[in-house]
Amino acid sequence: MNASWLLIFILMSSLVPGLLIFFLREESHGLRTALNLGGAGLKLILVGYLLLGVQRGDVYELRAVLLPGVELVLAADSLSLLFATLSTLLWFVTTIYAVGYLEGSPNHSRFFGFFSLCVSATVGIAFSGNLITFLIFYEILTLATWPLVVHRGTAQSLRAGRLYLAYTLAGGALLLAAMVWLALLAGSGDFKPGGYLMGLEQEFPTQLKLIFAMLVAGFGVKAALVPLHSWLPRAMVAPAPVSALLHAVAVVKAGAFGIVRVVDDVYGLTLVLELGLDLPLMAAAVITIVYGSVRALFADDIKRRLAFSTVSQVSYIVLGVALAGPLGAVGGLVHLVHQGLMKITLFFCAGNFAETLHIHKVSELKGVGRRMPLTMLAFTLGALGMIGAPPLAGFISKWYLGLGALQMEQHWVLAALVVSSLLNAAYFLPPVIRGWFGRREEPWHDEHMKHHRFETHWMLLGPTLFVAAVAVAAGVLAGMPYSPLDWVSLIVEREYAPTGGGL
Amino acid sequence: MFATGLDWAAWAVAVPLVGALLAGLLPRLGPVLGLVFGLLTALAVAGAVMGVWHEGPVRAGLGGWDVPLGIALSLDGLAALMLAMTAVVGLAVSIYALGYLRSSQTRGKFWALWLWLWASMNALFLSGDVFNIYVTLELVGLAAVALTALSGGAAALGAAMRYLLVSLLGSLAYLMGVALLYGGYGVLDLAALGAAMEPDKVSRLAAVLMTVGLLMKTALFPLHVWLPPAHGSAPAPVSAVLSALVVKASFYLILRLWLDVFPVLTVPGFELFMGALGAGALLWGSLLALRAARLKQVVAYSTVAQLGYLFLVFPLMAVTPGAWQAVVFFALAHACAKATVFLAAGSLQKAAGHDRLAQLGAVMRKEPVTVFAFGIAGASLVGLPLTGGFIAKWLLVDVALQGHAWGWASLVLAGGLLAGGYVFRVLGHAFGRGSVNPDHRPVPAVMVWSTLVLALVSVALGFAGAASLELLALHGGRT
Amino acid sequence: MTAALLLAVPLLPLLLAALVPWRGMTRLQWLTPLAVLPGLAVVLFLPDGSHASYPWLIMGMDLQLDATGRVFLLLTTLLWGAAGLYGLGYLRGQDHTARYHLFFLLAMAGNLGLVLAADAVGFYLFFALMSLSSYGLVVHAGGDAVYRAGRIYLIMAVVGELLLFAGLVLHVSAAGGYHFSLMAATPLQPVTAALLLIGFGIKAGLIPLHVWLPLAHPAAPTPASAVLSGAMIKAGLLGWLRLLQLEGPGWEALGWLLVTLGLAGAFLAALVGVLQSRPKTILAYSSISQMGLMICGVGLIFLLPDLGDLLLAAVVLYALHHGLAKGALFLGVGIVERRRAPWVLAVLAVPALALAGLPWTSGALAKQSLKSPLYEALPAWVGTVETLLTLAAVGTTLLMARFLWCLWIKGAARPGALPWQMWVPWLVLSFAALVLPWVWAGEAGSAWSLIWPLILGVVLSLAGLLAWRGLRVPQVPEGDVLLPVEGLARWLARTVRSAPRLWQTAGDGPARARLRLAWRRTRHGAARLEAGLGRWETVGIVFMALLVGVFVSLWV
Amino acid sequence: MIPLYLIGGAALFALGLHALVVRRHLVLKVLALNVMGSGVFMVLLALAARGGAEPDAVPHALVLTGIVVAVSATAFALALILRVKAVTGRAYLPERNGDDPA
Repeated sequence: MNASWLLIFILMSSLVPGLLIFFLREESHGLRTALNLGGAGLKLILVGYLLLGVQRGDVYELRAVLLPGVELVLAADSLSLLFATLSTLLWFVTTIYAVGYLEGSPNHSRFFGFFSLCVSATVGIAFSGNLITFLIFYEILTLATWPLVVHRGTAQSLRAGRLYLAYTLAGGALLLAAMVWLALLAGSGDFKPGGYLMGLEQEFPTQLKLIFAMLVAGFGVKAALVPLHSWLPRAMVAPAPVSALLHAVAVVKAGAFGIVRVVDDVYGLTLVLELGLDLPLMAAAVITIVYGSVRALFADDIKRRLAFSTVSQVSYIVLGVALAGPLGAVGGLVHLVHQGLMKITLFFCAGNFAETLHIHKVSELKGVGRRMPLTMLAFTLGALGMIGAPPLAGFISKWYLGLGALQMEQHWVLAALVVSSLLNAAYFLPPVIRGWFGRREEPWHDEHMKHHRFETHWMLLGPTLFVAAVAVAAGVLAGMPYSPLDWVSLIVEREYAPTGGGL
Repeated sequence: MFATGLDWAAWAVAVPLVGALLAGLLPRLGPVLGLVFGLLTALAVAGAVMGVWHEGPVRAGLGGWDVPLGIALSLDGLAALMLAMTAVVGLAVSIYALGYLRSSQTRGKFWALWLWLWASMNALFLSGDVFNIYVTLELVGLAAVALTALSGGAAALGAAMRYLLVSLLGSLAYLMGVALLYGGYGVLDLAALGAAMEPDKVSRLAAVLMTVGLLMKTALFPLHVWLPPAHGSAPAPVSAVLSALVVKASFYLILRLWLDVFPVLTVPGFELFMGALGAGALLWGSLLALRAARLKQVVAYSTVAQLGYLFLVFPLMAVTPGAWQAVVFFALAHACAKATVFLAAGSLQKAAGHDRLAQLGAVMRKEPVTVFAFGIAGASLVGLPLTGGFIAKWLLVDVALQGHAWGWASLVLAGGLLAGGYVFRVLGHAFGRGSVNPDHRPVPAVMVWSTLVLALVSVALGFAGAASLELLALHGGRT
Repeated sequence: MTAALLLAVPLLPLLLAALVPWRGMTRLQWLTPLAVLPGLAVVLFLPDGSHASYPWLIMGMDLQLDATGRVFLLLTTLLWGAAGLYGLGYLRGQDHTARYHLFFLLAMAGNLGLVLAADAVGFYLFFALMSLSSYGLVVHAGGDAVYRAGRIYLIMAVVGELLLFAGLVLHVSAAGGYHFSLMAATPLQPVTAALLLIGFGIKAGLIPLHVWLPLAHPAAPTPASAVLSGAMIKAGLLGWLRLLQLEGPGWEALGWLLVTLGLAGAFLAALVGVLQSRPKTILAYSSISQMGLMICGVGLIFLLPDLGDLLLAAVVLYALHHGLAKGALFLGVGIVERRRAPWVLAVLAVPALALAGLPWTSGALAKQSLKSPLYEALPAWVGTVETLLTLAAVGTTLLMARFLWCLWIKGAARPGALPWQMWVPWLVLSFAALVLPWVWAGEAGSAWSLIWPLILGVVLSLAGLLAWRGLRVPQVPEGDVLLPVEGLARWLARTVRSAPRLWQTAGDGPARARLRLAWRRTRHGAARLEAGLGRWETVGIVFMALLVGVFVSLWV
Repeated sequence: MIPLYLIGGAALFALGLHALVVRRHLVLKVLALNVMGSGVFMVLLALAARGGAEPDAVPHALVLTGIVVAVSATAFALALILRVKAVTGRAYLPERNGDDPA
């Protein structure tokens, strides 16, 4: 049997449990958890195996013809694995978290079924070998996420779901149009470093620019580029594990990853520079970064603040790619992983606060550090990482972004980074400070988890601490082999093989 | 192979016809007969499709009698695909109906009428001359009206009556066109007519009468008003068949006529006019689907909207001659998806005892598989990937952009978004915290699973694009 | 071995920091002062140029010991060790000691680490660790005023960090690597230099960036003030010494700027400090003033590159002297609070006089080594600078007199036991000022230039003391120029907040209501139209209209 | 002669259409449809006669088939009208289009 079937197995390892879970009865908790964790564990192993293979330089590729000239291509390159590993690892953790989080609430089977579908779609996105395949999984992701957004079923969450759909479906339609157009101009090429559009720029410069804009706008909806972002803060009505995995990792990253693919593997950096597309993309990213931060500053609701922070932080990825130089690319791509780790930590913490003490607002965090020190510690590490305090993961990203900006002689981007970090500090430090140093006189009235041995349910606390530790390790041990930075350097080396460069 | 594709095609007409007679005579055996003859018909259709696949388009007189007085059958890729579509949807609907009509008074009549309708549609797809088409059209119309009236309530009868009048009016207009054509050219055969066609006044008049008559039966906006009540008040399997297949039959004829007979008459104004009607249908149907308060109304108006896509074939063919294949594939995808949606709606209605959206939430939560099937089919209607709808939308956008028809491409995409609006509006109720419905009647498993299987066919269509296009390329009309 | 020892310097406090917060680990707090031991060992036993690489850490880190580093490390270990021990006694019986020790150890790790860091990332990392964890020390006591001080401290620290980040990235990008050796080989761009100047200047109390100092030092617990003022603000100075290139064309302007700002700081801070009444605030202003002298020294290095080595050594020595003396003074504040005895004041007078430059103290040594190279310098202006440096001692003397006075009249605020953990480190630091000249081979200069400002200062102090009661002393608020800036910031924040339109989410409020209304109208309109279309007569008319329409369209 | 038949057929078609639209009783509507059908047949017959001496047999066959179809359709329509009358009490189209709660 061909080793490429591994890709199918990886997809199936979450899809099959997901579909089975749909048909489980509500009461069969044990079986459902076993299916979930079994699938997640299996996927982790398979992805790990694939990781080694890709590093060796093995080629994994599967194709099927959908229409004449339209192929479904699954392929694994180092960039795919960056995203796939991240989502697989976090899926595993989030599943444990979600089991703890949803204890005692209804509609488990539905929730976990769609949850697994989402992960399948995300991994599908990671392993998409061309734009069309990407679009297919991208839209499936939209479809599979919506039920999770509206899971609570309140009027507010239904409204959020509507908004989410309105944005993402419109984005998908735009992408479809762009991809058809591109396929008409250039055929449907596979993703490959340096892109496959070379030579077309003489003939269709305007069209290529327009298509680029459409693609970026289409992916920008999920990546929450301003002004296409406003679904994201609203979607925070979803349960915490959903916000955590989907809005910190899967959905927004899918958008950012799409932009990465378009810039790196469809257009190619040379063409992007030649057509002058880097500057507008950079500008969009910078505007988003600053705008998101400013909005986060004025949000009192913790999850809302985190959501706006996501808006801002995801654009670092876009920014890094838009810089179109090796160092910037390292910064952007490594932030794909780092931001995911840090943001999921923060969302887990927000979930813990809400679940344990019914804290939803920053202003209510006073003194929470005494009651839930470990969660607060994780929150602090996540927040400091987001600000870019060394040696946490966010610093590594910002460092490379800064160097990347200078490498491409975009000094203003460095200024934007500084301003945005300042804003990050302005909205992330107050909750941290309030949590540790604020004084709460009255006892916590509605404690849910009093009977637990730890400060909260172990299934909530364990994943939180684990992701926090991974986020810290990603920064502190960035120099080790197989660290995100190391892997990203490998990707960038392959991408920039001819031009070289690096520190 | 013991028989040619055409033999199989003839069996595809004869088998359900015999089944209809037997079911009419032995109403108590209806379900068994329906299932057996349904399966046999599907088998015959499979033979016919394989025949076309291997042998290419064929035509022959039935029983050795050729045109003009005999009945000629003509089988090409397009017809085969329509037969296949009817067979797949028909089979699923038949199985579904086993459960749906289990306790119904009308099940005896249903099977006879349904097999009759199936036979008529197959005959219609296979007809090679304009007058035979008239006869089969009338047969389809009458059977469809009878099925609409089946539930016997005031609403159903009113809707059926309206449908009957519309149908007869359309047929007569069509027949007048046939008369004029015969007067002009002295032949009735589609291919012969197409070969002889001159852009003169009589031909144009005939084209107008035939087209508008068929438009009426296709329920194109603004002649759609008979459709929502008819589809909304009929039993679910009937709605599914009407919405998925019967309107497609008349559209198939319009397409046939303009592909094989009237192409010389096409002018930009006409293409634009038809495209405008399609756009109107798309927008108007979507708007009303977005506001409808009852589930089956939503689905019926969705049909009105999606039929609009079909008529984009005219402006699209003007820019890209191969556009009709995209539209036919769309019709195929829509048939599967819409039938699924109607079947799912029927299950929900059965479970809840009503189909008022606002009070349906609790029941939807108790029928996850049905809602899941609804979701998949809905995704196909919206044009989300890995469904037939996605491929169809891709093809439509592709042909539009090939011809630089930006407007039509945007319309196609906008239509998908509007579909998203009403599909997810329905699905949203499954997640809402709506009132708990105390009397939830469990739905027979056969209904649930047949719906799901048909939904999966929509998914399968997502991978059948290439094969379908290949089949359509075997087009024998103008040889 | 070297690698392990060097890494242990920041790592031991970090490890201890990871342990102390846990319930049941309270006893480990006793180890806090011992966390400096690896640092002390490095100072004592490792030769200059000891070096180790840790490629797996962050993006690869290097630690190194050089001559400058050794002096700074000595100062840092002594001061942190002393303050750590002092803190054990000072905080006995108080709440939140675990939290205090956590932040104390974190800041200690940062301060020790940055001295050894041999690359920009490592330096930045430890610098940030020190700055951010000191926040925990500043706000330890709690209360509105303290939180305000903490807020200002944090804002300044974060802004400083970010400017440093930008500066470092700029220079690293130009140099192609972040090791100091590589960076030193690449010419510094003016923008980069400016960023580094401001970034470190905030920490070093360069005016007008000094505003956090007079707020943070009084707010923090006494041992924390001691390390803040004695050791941490020196980190800014060290940053300059490490990164600003001390030679090269075009740096005169920078030199002049530093000399001017340094001297201005020395005098203005003394002036404002004399008008203060809280002892720790006075000490904070004294620190600004003293840092002004050191900053002036750095500026002189730029202006007189030939004397660079001598001046550099002088600045480093000055830093050591000031750190120890200021540490002793701060610790003394805590002693006086518990024992308002004349002997305490007498002991305190030693570091105070040392700061003022009393001969045979470390102050004399430091001032002499700073000024003596200037005698040989050719340019005429050097004389003026030298005179000004000498004059600054008058200000220092005044400040010290004011400090002792205020301490005396306001002492005994918190009577209590005086454990040995408090007075031992205090005495050690106090007498370090006397010991230092004996271990440090410096050259003796003219004692007169040290003594006359001292005498002038004492005379002025006495005059002031006599005149004090009759005068209404103008009050300068702590943080002086900060207040207008703070007001401006508040106004800005209010303005931004009160512009709700700007922050309204699209779809909220009136726009949303309008949209809903329009949608309802559309729905009603559609329903009416659909009902009209559904009338049978309409169907007939539409049918005929379509016949006509299609017919016409076929002719178009 | 032939144009007269042609025109007559067209007129019948038009008259039937008119009646179909304006007459409200269902039986009248069905009658109107029959009149329209007759119009079509008349046109067909007229065309059959146009060929010359020998009338064309095909239109006759068409008309015969058409009449069969028309008869069965009419029968079906009348049956349906009876059901409508039985259920609603009136042989008219319901004023409201279906059961759409407007």
